[in-house]
Amino acid sequence: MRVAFERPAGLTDCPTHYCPGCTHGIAHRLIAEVITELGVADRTIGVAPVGCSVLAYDYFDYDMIQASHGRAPAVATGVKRALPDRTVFAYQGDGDLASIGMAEIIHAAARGENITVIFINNAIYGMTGGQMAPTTLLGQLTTTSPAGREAPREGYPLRVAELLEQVRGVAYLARYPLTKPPEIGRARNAIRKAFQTQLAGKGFSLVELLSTCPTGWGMTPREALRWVEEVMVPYYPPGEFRDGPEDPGGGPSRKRVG
Amino acid sequence: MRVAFERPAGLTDCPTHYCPGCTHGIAHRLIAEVITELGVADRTIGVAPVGCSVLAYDYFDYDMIQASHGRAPAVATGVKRALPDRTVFAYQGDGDLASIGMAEIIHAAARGENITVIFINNAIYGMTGGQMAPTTLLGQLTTTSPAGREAPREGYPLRVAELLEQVRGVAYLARYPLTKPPEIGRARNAIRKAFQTQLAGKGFSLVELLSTCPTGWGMTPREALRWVEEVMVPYYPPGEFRDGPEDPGGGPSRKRVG
Amino acid sequence: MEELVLMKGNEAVGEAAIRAGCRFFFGYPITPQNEIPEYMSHRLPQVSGVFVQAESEVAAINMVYGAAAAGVRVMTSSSSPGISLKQEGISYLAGSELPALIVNIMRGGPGLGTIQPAQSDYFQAVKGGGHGDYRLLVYAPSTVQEMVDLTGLALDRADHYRNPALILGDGLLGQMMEPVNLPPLSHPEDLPVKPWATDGRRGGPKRVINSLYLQAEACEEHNRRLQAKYREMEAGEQRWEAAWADDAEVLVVAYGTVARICRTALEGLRDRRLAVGLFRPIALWPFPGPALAGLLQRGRIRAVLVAEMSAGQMVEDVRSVVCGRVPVAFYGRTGGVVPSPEEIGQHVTAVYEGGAINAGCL
Amino acid sequence: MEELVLMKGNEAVGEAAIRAGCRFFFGYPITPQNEIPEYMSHRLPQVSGVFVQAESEVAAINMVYGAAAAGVRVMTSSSSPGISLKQEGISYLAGSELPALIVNIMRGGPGLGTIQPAQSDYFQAVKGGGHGDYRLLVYAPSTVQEMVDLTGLALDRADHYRNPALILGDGLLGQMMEPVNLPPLSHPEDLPVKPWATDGRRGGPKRVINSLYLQAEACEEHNRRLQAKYREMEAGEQRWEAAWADDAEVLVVAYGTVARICRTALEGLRDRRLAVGLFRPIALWPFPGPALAGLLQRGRIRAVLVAEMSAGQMVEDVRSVVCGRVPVAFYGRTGGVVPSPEEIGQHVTAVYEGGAINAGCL
Amino acid sequence: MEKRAVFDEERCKGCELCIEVCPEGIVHLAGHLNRKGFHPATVTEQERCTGCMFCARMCPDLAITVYRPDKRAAGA
Amino acid sequence: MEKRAVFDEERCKGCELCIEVCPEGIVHLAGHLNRKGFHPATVTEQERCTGCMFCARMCPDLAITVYRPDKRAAGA
Amino acid sequence: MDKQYEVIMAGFGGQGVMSMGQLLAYAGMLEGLQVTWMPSYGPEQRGGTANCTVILSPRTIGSPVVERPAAVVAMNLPSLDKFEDRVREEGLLVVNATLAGRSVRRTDVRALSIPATAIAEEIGNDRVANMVALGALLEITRLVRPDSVVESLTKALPPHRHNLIPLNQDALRRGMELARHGARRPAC
Amino acid sequence: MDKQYEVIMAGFGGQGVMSMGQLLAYAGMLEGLQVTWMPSYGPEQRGGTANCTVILSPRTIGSPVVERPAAVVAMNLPSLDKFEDRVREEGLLVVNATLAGRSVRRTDVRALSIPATAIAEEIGNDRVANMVALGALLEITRLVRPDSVVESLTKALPPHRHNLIPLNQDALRRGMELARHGARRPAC
Ligand SMILES: Cc1ncc(C[n+]2csc(CCOP(=O)(O)OP(=O)(O)O)c2C)c(N)n1
Ligand SMILES: Cc1ncc(C[n+]2csc(CCOP(=O)(O)OP(=O)(O)O)c2C)c(N)n1
Ligand code: SF4
Ligand code: SF4
Ligand code: SF4
Ligand code: SF4
Ligand code: SF4
Ligand code: SF4
Ligand SMILES: [Mg+2]
Ligand SMILES: [Mg+2]
Repeated sequence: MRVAFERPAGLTDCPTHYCPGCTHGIAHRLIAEVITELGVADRTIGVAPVGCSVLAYDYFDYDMIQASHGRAPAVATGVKRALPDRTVFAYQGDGDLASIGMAEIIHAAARGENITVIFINNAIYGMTGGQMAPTTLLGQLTTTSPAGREAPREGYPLRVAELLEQVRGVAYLARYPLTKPPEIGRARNAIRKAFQTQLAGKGFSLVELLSTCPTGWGMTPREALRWVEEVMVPYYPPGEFRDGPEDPGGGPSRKRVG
Repeated sequence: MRVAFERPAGLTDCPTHYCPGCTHGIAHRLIAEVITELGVADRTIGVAPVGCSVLAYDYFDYDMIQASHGRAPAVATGVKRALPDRTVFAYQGDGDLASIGMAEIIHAAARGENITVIFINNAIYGMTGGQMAPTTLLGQLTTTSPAGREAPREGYPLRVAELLEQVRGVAYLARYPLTKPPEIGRARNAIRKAFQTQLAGKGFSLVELLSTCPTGWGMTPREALRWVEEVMVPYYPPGEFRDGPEDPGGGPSRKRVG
Repeated sequence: MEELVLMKGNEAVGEAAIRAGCRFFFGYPITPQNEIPEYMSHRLPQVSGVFVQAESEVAAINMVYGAAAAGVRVMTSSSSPGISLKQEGISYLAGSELPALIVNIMRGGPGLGTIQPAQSDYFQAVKGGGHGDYRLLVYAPSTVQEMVDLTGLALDRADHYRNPALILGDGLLGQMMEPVNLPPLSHPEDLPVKPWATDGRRGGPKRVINSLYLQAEACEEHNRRLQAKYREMEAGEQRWEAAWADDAEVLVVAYGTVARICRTALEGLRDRRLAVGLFRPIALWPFPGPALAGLLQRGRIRAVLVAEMSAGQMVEDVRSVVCGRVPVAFYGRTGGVVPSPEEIGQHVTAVYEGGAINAGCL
Repeated sequence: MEELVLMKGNEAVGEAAIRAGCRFFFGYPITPQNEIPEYMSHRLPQVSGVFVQAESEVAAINMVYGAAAAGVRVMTSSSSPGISLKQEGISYLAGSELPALIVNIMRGGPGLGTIQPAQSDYFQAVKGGGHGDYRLLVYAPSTVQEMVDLTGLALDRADHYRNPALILGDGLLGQMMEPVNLPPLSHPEDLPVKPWATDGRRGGPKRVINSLYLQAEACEEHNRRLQAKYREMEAGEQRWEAAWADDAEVLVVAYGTVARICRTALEGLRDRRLAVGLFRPIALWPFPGPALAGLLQRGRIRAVLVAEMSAGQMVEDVRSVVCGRVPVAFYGRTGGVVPSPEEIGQHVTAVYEGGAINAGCL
Repeated sequence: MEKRAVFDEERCKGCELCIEVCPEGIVHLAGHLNRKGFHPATVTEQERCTGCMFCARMCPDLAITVYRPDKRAAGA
Repeated sequence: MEKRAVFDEERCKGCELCIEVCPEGIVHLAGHLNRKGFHPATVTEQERCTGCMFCARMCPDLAITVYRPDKRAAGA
Repeated sequence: MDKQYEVIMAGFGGQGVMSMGQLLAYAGMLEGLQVTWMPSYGPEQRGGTANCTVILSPRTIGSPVVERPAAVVAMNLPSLDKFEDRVREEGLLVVNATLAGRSVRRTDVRALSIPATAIAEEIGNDRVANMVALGALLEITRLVRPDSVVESLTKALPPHRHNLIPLNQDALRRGMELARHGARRPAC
Repeated sequence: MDKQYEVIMAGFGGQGVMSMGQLLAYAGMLEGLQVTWMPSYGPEQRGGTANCTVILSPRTIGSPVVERPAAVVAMNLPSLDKFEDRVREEGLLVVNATLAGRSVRRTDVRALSIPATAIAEEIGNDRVANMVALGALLEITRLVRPDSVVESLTKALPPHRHNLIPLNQDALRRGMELARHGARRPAC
């Protein structure tokens, strides 16, 4: 018998503090697998956000930096500018990236900063106890939208990939849900392409992963998977939004690739 | 003889501190004319940014609030939530709105905050002495892109209207240059529509005005007008991007209206 | 009489603000104060109030700025890192003389630190973490009831002086439950009008809310007015509490959570007939220096011990009041560790028994 | 010997940082320090350095955080409101023990204030405008030459202690020109290596830059280490200068721009045979209290006058050192007004002639 | 001939935007300086002014007032 | 029969995601609690396991190792 | 009650130790006592252990933090491991035998080991194990009347959950009975 | 030079008062003096008045701020209005007569009124009016040698602008001549 699947190099042995069924763990594994595959573990620097994945610095077996809430793209920029030949990635949640860190992500993208961002969209603030995120869907109950998110009161959910699609400087952009092995495979491919984009020096890359938060959503982990499929996926359509830097002369790209 | 054109009500008599030929002054006039026309001067509250137009609070004859750099949309949100029946507008430059204030403008838009934003895009930081703005064009010389903006070093210019077009919650969105009386007329119409959108309670409205900064650009005012036409307009296409709130069920709007 | 209710400190702050006529809350989640925004998000709509979860602490404080300028009672809350982000906005509020309530439920720092309780933002609160010469009214509750009482007071004094006020609590006070007596609900319509508010000219002359004074002389004049106001606050707003201070030989100075832990410790020592007393500043700014100096002037006190959940912040203000008259010792825990009454007791005893304390002066 | 060049203080800071091996600048424009980023934007590319105009001060300080974590010498600069926005990031730098240089070219506050020079961010700089118990190394140059010298020193000491350092200048120093002697260009390759830096494992064990310590005990342990480091700084990094202090009966204490204005004023008074002297803290933190106390202990000084371009901030630290021994008077201008030597002279004379000063103690 | 486009010399900053847009080409800068140190704009041949208001719509400093014949007066 | 999908009981948090995706439906939660207080997942009929790795790819906690017959060994 | 009494309650997250403490505090308040309830809060959202400290007192309560409580209720093994040593001498240690998996080691405290989870499952829902334990605690300490706990429960639960009250009452009673009749010092 | 000398130079933005001051400071530095140059900076980007203070001294300079300077160069009327009273008694007031529009009122200072702008236009470019004024100042005060100013100019200007040096030299010389021969106390 040979080992067909085991815990990848690139992750420490430390058990995670994530809730049962939280797909943050899947995202971690995919990143580690890709980095191992690309053979860059020894020159990778990861940036952990503030959010449930704050302890990512304990889980990844790379040099790691813990960034302040929302500022991982700025921190990653500092690292990458100092060490342009290293592989730098930031791992961010939707509160981190799309709320407090909106300016930082858009500007890192506009600078075409040659970094990779893995964006965990779980439609909620997990770590702080299930408050509304910018990506919380209409009607969704959270601890700060206790009557369900309603546009006139709490505004509309933001689509990060669609927004970033408008930003020149973005060289790779995709969104996939972490719901089933085939989707997870696509997510893994996207993550690989994102890192390859960086290794080729092409500019900013980001992969948005639709992820569960059973605790914040008040669901079992299995219910949570179905909620991603049935409620999140229709509003946050998966696919590749950009592959390769935009034609430098052109206007904003309009085509959806995948 | 009757007066065919005179200084509108809504502006104080105070001479502005703007440089000769700076089109900030035109934008001020258009706002004042529209507010007079709509008869809401007595219930209007304006929010001035940090930028060359910081002293707008002296020039407009409305209740005025001076906001911290980039936060005018947040300040306007506070005012509007406290006084939903008043007319609230924010006046912002491109450094203010698109650089430090990027998170605030996107989130005010996403909340569908029922306010009107007048956005002066002059592709530079005027007030602080001509530094690079997020909207500075490739090749443009500024005091912090002394070799001309180059994408690999300073990133790409951001298109704010195109970005906001992706945000549900935006009910009116247009861009016009302040280069000639006919364009100025179109800008004026857009400003009126934006305020009407607010008065009708439809949500967030923003008009982007392409404006000159002869001082920052190192040009005469007349050269500056031509530069807007020849260099800015091609990259920042004028038109109406949205008129009326998006179909609440739909995806991001793709059609360009004007 | 009102019914007693059992509430978390965080929730009590929210309810107290509403009872005091505050109908506007702008905030951003952060532990250990999440119960405040969560409570407000369901409670404010019930009283036709407005809750907005801002995109960040920076946005939140600027929404507060807008609402305050519009003339309404308004508040925000956060915890240490989030309060740091608000510093520019707080300086603007002070500079523009806008009343507002800011609540800091402190956690251990620096940086991301920990979510456990601390008192290490004292300097930031009382010396001005933002830029420029300004002061906040800073209140330090030590029970959930006091969180209620001081929240009402802070909103009131903020309006009175047109100045931001800050409640400086900590994670323990925010999370713990105690019975509280809530004041009746006040209605915003019944509050005094604010003729300076930018709520639309309505036929009158325009008003401006602003902190910019381009000419240095004008800016200095504005600063003089602010300083005069701060002197007025110093004269009228000092608050403190003392226990067993009359015959105390060793005086313990502490605020907030630590003060109540000290109280338990001192109770034990008094039972053992040690002449120890407690001085608890309730307003941290204006600091009740004169009251403390008054106790010292009676001449019985031979040493002071300051206890904080910090590496030593309020102790600087205490030293400056004590002014070399007697030695001032310090006992602090940091990083979220809450001292127990026993350990405080031991330190007080050591000081009482003449344990080595630095002389007061360099 | 190096050639003398005539430079603005702002440019001198930039050039000095480059000479000291700093090749990374992340900043955001704000008056009166725009010459720093402008200078860096053209100068850094010449030495293969990196200049990034960040989208905000918040982003800038976090880029600094990243570059510092990566192990390079790095700096940012701003002025008062922008420095307020950096407070969270500064607390993180301190918490994660990252060396970096922050330059604050102060302007008048609070709020948007004015673009004219001031010294009203002293509290923020030395007491910690951010959250948590942390300290910055704070240097206050008073000439353009000193801006050069202290910039090099600050970068060096920052690396030595793994702690952020701050240059506290003001708009006048930033804008004025004086001849300076520049040190030779150092090369980053020649600087000591930083084994703790997160620059890629390269076969070794992974390293982590972090300020989070979830367990209170771990967080306290971390704070203890930080405090031990701060004690070490206090022992080794105090810097000051005194003039005519030996026989002074009235000692003027001032820093930065105001100190040089005081020097001119005192020159005039010395000509008139008044026994007045000057004490100028060069490091504001650690504050050179022992040196000041030493002067006081000689017994000739009968009063101290602190002069600042603020409503009174450093004076608190001076009072705490003087500790009631002699009266401490204060003279301040605010909002961008720079005092003239004549007015300082008048105030010193008044104190000298026994004009009413408050007693030292409450 | 009555004046149609009236320029307020002291408000003018000599930016020439009115000159740029006047379809009649009748606006010029005066030789003298105003109190602010600018050469103010002025109309040289008022009779050629059509009252089209282009200059006024373009002037960032609201230095220009434009008059048109009163219809009633004209009809009288 | 050799084990194919091996579950590490102490890493498991009983989330059931492996159960959700196992095409053979052979994964179940055990009746007992592990040290963390969860009912750990386990394979009831190892012989039905195809080694498809779905469970492992889905497990957020990397509690599962999957083995497949070694081709060389199989060929021998 | 003539002097202050402190209880630390600990268990897995989800075992209801926090609400058990709140009910006790609420009941104390209803009986006119001074009370404090203090949670310890940690980074984990789920799993891990949770604990709270409840103080009841006839006088103003100073410190809500207690080094050596008069009683500890340990609902699982990690809690027993963590808090066993903290109980004051002569104090009380209530242990959920179903999940503790070992017996009490200290001999200078009064130990009460009850199969709270098993009983709760027996009466229909393992979520009321907390009430079983609380019943046992009250039976021995008489801190507050069971009625007051039920009244607190009525106030704490939203009306549509009032159907759960009888189950909780039952659990409380079972706990009291166990304490009255059960092995106060288990043999092992 | 045996004691400190202070000059305030003021005019419209664009009249080159800042660079005039910098040249003077630079020249002083080249001659081994201590120097400071201090601008006053305001909110306006263009227009408005600008001024700077230059101090030259054989010793360390304390305050760069001067209440009562030894000399003032006023390039326009607002500057004359603003600074006339500030010149020290017995000090020097150099006025650009072309734009001042009035004569000096003080009688306790040495006043020198020269048509700097007119002269500058005459020699080809009104932008060198500052050099005319500087020439006049130097002729009277002998603060630094004109050569040092020219050397400073060479260092300050980028090489592709060195063609402007003769014009500036010319202006400087004209200013010196005016000061030497011109009406030092104008009649009106
Ligand atoms: C400046 C600051 N503001 C707020 C917080 C509190 N906080 C911690 S995590 C978090 C949100 C996390 O949500 P998200 O980014 O969606 O990550 P998730 O936990 O859902 O993975 C917040 C608001 C903080 N630590 N710092
Ligand atoms: C927090 C903060 N950062 C920076 C500044 C300095 N500042 C003032 S205006 C400005 C930029 C203005 O540019 P823009 O918004 O484009 O307006 P413009 O002057 O071009 O009209 C900056 C960076 C400030 N006042 N406050
Ligand atoms: S709270 Fe949500 S996001 Fe956080 S670990 Fe738990 S399930 Fe995952
Ligand atoms: S600097 Fe530019 S934007 Fe500012 S007033 Fe002058 S021309 Fe206008
Ligand atoms: S009104 Fe028309 S024609 Fe007359 S001056 Fe103005 S632009 Fe020229
Ligand atoms: S547009 Fe206005 S300011 Fe400009 S030159 Fe004409 S009148 Fe003067
Ligand atoms: S390897 Fe496939 S068949 Fe085997 S247990 Fe896992 S999912 Fe089921
Ligand atoms: S997916 Fe992993 S953690 Fe979840 S039940 Fe299966 S083995 Fe356990
Ligand atoms: Mg999230
Ligand atoms: Mg601009």
